[in-house]
Amino acid sequence: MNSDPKLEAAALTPGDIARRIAREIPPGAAVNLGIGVPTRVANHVEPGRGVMFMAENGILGAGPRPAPGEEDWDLINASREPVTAVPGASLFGHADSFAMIRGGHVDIAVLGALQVSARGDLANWTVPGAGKGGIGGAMDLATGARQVFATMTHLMKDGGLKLLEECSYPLTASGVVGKLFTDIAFIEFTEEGPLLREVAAGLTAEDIQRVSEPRLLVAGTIGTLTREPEAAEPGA
Amino acid sequence: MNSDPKLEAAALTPGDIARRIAREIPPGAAVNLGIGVPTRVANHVEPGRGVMFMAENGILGAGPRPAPGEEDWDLINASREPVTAVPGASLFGHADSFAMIRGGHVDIAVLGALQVSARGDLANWTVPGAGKGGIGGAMDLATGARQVFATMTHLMKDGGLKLLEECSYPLTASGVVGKLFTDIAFIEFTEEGPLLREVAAGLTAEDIQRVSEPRLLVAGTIGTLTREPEAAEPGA
Amino acid sequence: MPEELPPLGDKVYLDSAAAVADIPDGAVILLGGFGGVGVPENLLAAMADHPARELTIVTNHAGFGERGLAVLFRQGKVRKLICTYAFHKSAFVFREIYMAGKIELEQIPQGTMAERIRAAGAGIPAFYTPTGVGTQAAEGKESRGFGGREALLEHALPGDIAIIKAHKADRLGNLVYRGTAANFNPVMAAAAPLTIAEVEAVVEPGEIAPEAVHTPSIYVNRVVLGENLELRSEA
Amino acid sequence: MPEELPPLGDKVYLDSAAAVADIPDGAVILLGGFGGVGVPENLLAAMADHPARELTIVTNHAGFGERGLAVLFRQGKVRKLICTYAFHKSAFVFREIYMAGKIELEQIPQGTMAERIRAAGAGIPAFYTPTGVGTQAAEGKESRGFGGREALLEHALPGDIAIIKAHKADRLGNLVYRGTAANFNPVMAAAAPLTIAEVEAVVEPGEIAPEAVHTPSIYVNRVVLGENLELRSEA
Repeated sequence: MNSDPKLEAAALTPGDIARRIAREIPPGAAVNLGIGVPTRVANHVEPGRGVMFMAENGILGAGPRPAPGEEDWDLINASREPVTAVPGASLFGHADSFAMIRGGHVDIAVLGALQVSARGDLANWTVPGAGKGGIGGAMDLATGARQVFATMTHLMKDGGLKLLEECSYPLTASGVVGKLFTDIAFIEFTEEGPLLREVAAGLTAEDIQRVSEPRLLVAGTIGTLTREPEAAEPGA
Repeated sequence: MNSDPKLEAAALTPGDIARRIAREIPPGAAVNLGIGVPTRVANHVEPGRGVMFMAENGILGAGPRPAPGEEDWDLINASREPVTAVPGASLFGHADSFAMIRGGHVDIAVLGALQVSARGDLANWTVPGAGKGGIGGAMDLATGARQVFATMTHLMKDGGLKLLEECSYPLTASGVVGKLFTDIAFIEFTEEGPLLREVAAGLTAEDIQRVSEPRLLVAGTIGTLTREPEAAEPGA
Repeated sequence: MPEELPPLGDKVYLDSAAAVADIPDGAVILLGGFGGVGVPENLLAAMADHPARELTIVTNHAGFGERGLAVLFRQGKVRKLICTYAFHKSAFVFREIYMAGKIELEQIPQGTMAERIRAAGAGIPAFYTPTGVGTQAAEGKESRGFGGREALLEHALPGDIAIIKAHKADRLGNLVYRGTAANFNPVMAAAAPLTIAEVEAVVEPGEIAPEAVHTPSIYVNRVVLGENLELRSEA
Repeated sequence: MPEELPPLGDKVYLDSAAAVADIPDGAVILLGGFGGVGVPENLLAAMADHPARELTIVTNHAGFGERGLAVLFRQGKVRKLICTYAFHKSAFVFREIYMAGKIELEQIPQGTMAERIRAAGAGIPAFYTPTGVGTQAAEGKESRGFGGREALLEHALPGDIAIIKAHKADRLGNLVYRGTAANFNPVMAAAAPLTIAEVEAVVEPGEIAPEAVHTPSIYVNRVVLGENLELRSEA
């Protein structure tokens, strides 16, 4: 994930990150999951917790992918994957769906990030220069959800920073990220600035600060992000 | 209806007015009927014409009042009368209902009037001074329907005029009335002004002009509004 | 005022009194119903036995007769009424209180009220509508032309609490309406942080097909089975 | 461009070609569908055999693969695309045409697009939304604060023609959707004076219960039974 062997050895897998994010989701929350690692968060939320997954293309109560051959191709999530509907699910069109999102009824949006700034700006829809990506529902979700969780690798493949003073890529929304989950750190955005809550096992706060442009705050004990064997992720 | 014996003798009954209005409704139209005489218009539209009656409280395809004892008290029109749902009816809430009205999807609103002005202003929700009437859906219907048909007695009980240069009562909407049906005349509002189309049998254009403040236009032959025995109105 | 997240699992409350118990003084209440249909009669009755005062009520009309909303007027619990139709002859209790100068009134067009409430639930702070241009409804409002047609700027109208009525609910709070009893209930459900729904039947999750849900569970915090379904105050 | 009133009675057209036959050059077309679900595949196929050019297409994304909407791009019939997501890797046909400078693009947030289309159908000329503040989506747009929060002024986005897909229709044009196949279809149905719906089944009026109707008949002018329901271009 980057050119620093120490960080590379400590880095969480996507499954580990998804599992950590899942622990931050309170019982009964309505949650929208973006494409990629966010989608995998659903694998780590126990059904008994009453969490309802909503997809912006019109479902509240999206359940696991059906078994091969049992897909209903009229029932997909926003990542174009077939899903099921849990008991108590509801279906609706785009206007109603984004009324729900923009109206602040979705508790948490978990979104992939390209860059995050010191004050929680999110850039996740395109890189400068034409011909890459699209806006989709990202701006509405980032603006409308009560809490935005962002996730990304902490560094670019070439070692470049992604947690920056100011995003250099076009913004998705300003000051919206509440919690950031990277492969080496869990950072919470507070009034005072980004607060380092947890670091990957084997790393120190200094290791994370070294690859983060903004000054990271520390309060009390820093927790540890642990790795688990991939087999621990059900359905992955 | 007024203190002029000649006009009084010629005046149409509410059933006559409703019957005349019904003839102006084209096949397949979606029509909203206000309280009073407008409600009775439905009695004169043959079912085979494909006209759909909508009520702003959330039904498209309202049918006749059910037989006594067979009312469904969850199914009413905006006049609080029990209705039926015709085959092909649909039900919806207020936001969707007024989206339909304001969005110009209702072809004709037939509304009772207190006053109408030379340029088709409608006053129908209150008289000056507190404590009478209410806005309800009138402003939305008058503004949103593609065509507004207004109906009223031509004169006040004391003989005062109701078809005026300018309304003296608070307006419901400006310049919206397309056709006006009174107990003695049918007047169409054109770019040039109010055009007298038909007069009650036994009256002349001069009779109508005498009780109308704006100058009435005449083009070609003036038709005759006829009375029928009340028994001719089914279901009244 | 309500919890940050809905309680885990079952949203069904024991009775109407329990469902409205924590409504505070000064609350802005969105009250469903039109013409006596889709009115949460039992929740209204519970409000009559409730100490909350200085309420603002947002509802279609100023009550009917001596029951339901009229009781709250008589009790002097309502500081302000926001409605579309104030002076129907059957709203004589409201008229009496209003003429005595004991209640504030804001009367707005029905479609504008529905859309302002929808806007509150949909995260739209304000919108333009052609309804009311050139009328008393335009007084004090900004106006602007779009494509040669004037329109008024109208603001979202949120509540603190929505008190609504549905035909059926599941334990998660999904709602289904009957006939013309939806009226203001679906938009009100979304426009308050605490929504309390009186229903005629409670079923298990999954018994309402996902395509048949009219109000998704996300908008409903509490469900109560109406104690007396014959109540008909026509509030 | 369409008739003033819908034709009396039966709105069912014989085939897709007949249903789209009178679409003129330069039409603004609202095209339903999301992620390959709820896409009017047969109507799109009929458009490929249709002479209309200089079209503006409003739809969620820039097509997938070589079929459906991509055919119209290749044929050079589309002057402008208004969408929420332009450069998915599977939208390679659009990318090619766009890079060659042969098509205009306007990319807008998905919720803003849905709400702009709803506004067009609902008689709302413009509204404010917080989505896009401080981003490229705000460029050239008015902004204003409400309660301390900035919002952008967005205008209604109507079409000349809506081409949509539903699961089932009755002969009057009432529509029912399945699963997540509603997506943009219901708002688009209301936002154009001529709405053409491809469906998988046509039933008699009354066979769809009034409470189960998702799109009322008033919004639908033409209904056509899709010739090949296995078509799946994922446009």
